[in-house]
Amino acid sequence: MAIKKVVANVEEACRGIESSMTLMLGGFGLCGIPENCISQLVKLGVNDLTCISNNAGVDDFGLGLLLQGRQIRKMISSYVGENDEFERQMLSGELEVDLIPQGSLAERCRAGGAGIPAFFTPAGYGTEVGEGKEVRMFDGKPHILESALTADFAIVKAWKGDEAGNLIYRATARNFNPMMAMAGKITIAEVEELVPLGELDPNEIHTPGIFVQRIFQGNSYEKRIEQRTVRPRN
Amino acid sequence: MAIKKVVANVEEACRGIESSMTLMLGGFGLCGIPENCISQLVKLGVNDLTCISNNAGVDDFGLGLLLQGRQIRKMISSYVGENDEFERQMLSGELEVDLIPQGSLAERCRAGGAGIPAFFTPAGYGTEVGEGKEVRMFDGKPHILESALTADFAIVKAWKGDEAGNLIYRATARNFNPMMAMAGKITIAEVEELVPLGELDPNEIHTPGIFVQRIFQGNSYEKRIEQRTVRPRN
Amino acid sequence: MLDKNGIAQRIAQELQDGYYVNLGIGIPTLVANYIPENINVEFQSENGVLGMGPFPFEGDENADLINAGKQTITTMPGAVFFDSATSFAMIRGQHVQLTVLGAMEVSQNGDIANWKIPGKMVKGMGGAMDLVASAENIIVAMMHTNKAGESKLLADCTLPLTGVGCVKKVVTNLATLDIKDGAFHLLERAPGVSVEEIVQATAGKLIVPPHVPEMQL
Amino acid sequence: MLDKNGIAQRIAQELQDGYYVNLGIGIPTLVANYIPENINVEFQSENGVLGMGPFPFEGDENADLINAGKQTITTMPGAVFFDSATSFAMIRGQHVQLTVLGAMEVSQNGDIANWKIPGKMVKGMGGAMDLVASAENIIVAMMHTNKAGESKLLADCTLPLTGVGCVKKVVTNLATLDIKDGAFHLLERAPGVSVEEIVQATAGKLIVPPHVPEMQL
Repeated sequence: MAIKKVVANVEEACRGIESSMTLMLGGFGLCGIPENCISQLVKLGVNDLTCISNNAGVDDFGLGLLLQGRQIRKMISSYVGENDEFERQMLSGELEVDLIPQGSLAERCRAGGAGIPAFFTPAGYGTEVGEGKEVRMFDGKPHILESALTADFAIVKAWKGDEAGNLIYRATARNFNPMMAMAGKITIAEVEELVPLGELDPNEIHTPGIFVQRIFQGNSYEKRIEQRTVRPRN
Repeated sequence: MAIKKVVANVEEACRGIESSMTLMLGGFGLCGIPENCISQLVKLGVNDLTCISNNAGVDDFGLGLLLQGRQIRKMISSYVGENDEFERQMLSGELEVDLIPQGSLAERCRAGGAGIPAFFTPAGYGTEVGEGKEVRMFDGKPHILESALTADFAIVKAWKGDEAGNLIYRATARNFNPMMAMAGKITIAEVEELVPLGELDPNEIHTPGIFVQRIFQGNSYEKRIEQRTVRPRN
Repeated sequence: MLDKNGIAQRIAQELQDGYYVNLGIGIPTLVANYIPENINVEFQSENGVLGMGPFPFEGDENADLINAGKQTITTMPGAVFFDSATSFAMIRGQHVQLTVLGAMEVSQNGDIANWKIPGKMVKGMGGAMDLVASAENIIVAMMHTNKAGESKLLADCTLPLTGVGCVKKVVTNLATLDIKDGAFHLLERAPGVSVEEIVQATAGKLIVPPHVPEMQL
Repeated sequence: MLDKNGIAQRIAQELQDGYYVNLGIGIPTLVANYIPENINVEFQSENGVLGMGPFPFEGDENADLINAGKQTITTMPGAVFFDSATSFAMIRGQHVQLTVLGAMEVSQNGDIANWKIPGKMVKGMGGAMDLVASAENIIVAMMHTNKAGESKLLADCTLPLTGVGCVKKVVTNLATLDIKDGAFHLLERAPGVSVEEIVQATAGKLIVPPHVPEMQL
């Protein structure tokens, strides 16, 4: 029988998350973020967190909620600052920020999950991202050595998941979630729809359950849209 | 509109493949191998090939067919020798064989497609695979530096594909096909079922069409089973 | 002189049939409005989609379907979704044929600075460093001068770099220029712009051929 | 003395609830027949499947669904397919809790040789080098001596290595042994086997405690 990963609720899912830990959180902007777990982190009041996440949310949603409570000590991201509180904390030195090229961030998370401790990439060579990093030429082109990222907890959001922790994401809400799911010592998945074993086609799963330690059905998803761009009907 | 990759047939798909080229061929054992293209390579009579493939087929099927015609100069594989002709050519020195740990082979193909020229892995340290390779300690554990693999042509087999070259594999016939599809300068996909644009769910595609340059519907798939293991009914 | 749409329109002439294209935020996004007839190109957005279509009709927005600018979008038949590692595998592995980016500064050896102004709030490089480090074919879309009237085409960038020696072509409101052999090479004047104006607005080394045609839009 | 099935049965006692397990070809495959009641384990096959079930009924074979031994298989509810890179990401990334492998030789410092005999046909290492280099928990399943009656538990391996210092436990037809601090440590005797027989059959350094219990199967 499959190994079951279901926990009852977000409280149980987040058990063991403590101050000073390193967390990975999936999502791109506000798309595909683990809303339920972020709310629970606010409730738990853990602080001094290092958060690895492509972005940092907005003032009143996503990781912005943790920033409001000054729960984050360090952000490791590719693009931040869609919110004022972030800017204030960063400029005042309260918040440490490590900016990483987006592709290197994605690959470093994957590497962390895949047991690849380091790899060479051209991204960032000759810039401040490359400072202090080993440079090597391949095919006449300079590359820098980047190292793997892992986390005490990886927290991801999927569309559907089954009891074995197998996950399917929807559209571009996939983004960083699959790599982060691989890179957590403990990976928590919150899903919009939790289904019994055998309901997902084994051929259509994006994240195999082996990477997931806890799964629960989230609720009250707001799924806020950051830039609502539309064209008029006519 | 999507960029269309459809070619009429296997002849058109294999145009430009020449002697002395490096080819990647998907499949694990006889599962998920590009049967139509292999037949065409026999017909074309190209030789001195370097073939990157996890296995080398059996005497009368898969890459064994190319070995019969002595079309292969060098095999880069993780496990070979399910056929007598292979053994004869290898022991006589006609065939050069480069054996690579299976996980390193998969990752080196992916790296080739992903623009990662080299990465560290623990596999093969302290063995002849690690000889002459750079060793570095990470977390107290020795790793060796492995380099990316690419090919003049990558030839893969999928279950379904659409006109844009998007591919879906079936069950364990996926294996090496997705990484090799990424690593070909030109990637040829043969599929059991070629469907119009829009018929595949964008969420369920394993290989995005950007990695595929030519796609065609194959025919007369034999899909031979290497080890038929069954249990009796009742 | 071109406006932003004009710059986008000129860059769209560089599109070729079968190109996969990554468009940055700002002027580059407008390039999608000027795809030449009879060619097929596909737009890659680094957050994980190939085959982007137009914005959705009002009421059809899907929070799970956005582009790298976090705007709601739609997809075309043949579209595909993928994760961020696969997305940058496409970019780093040079499967994307053309990248169009904005810039704050470009130098005569092809360096680009477009992500950070020291002393100001830093928002991050997003995918820009991966894009410029890997793309074979990068076009910069920008104004020729900044708001203070200073040239953005320099001998050396003064701002922190995004990438080194990677930009091959620049389209501005004044001109189209190639970058090679450590200099800007003037290819075309924008409509109504004189060579003299371009020379005045270019701080880096500029090679001006005897005849400089006007852009055809 | 144990036969192959007995070795598999003893190794199955090492399975714990929630383990993902990779079983090599040969004796290790038999371990799947002895899963203790009341625990759930899942079998990973490195060709790209988690959640393998029993062999298919006659006539139900699917050429697209095989294990790493190229045998036709079935899947259980909750199974998942993936590509070879993802498969070895699971293995290299230590997401698989137990690996069971056959071996030609094991040394007292945990080296293993199981892929190549010089001068004979070399078939290749397949996934074995990745497995032994990465797994936290490797059990070797093998006969204590080779066909010539020579010990396979050695001071140093004589055959080309598959991995260095990675084996922590060995189960043979004669005994269960731990490997630590540069020696084999005798834990259990196979039914009917004396300590003296095990000492005789072990060429490497062997630590024998005062009392050596017999295996309970």
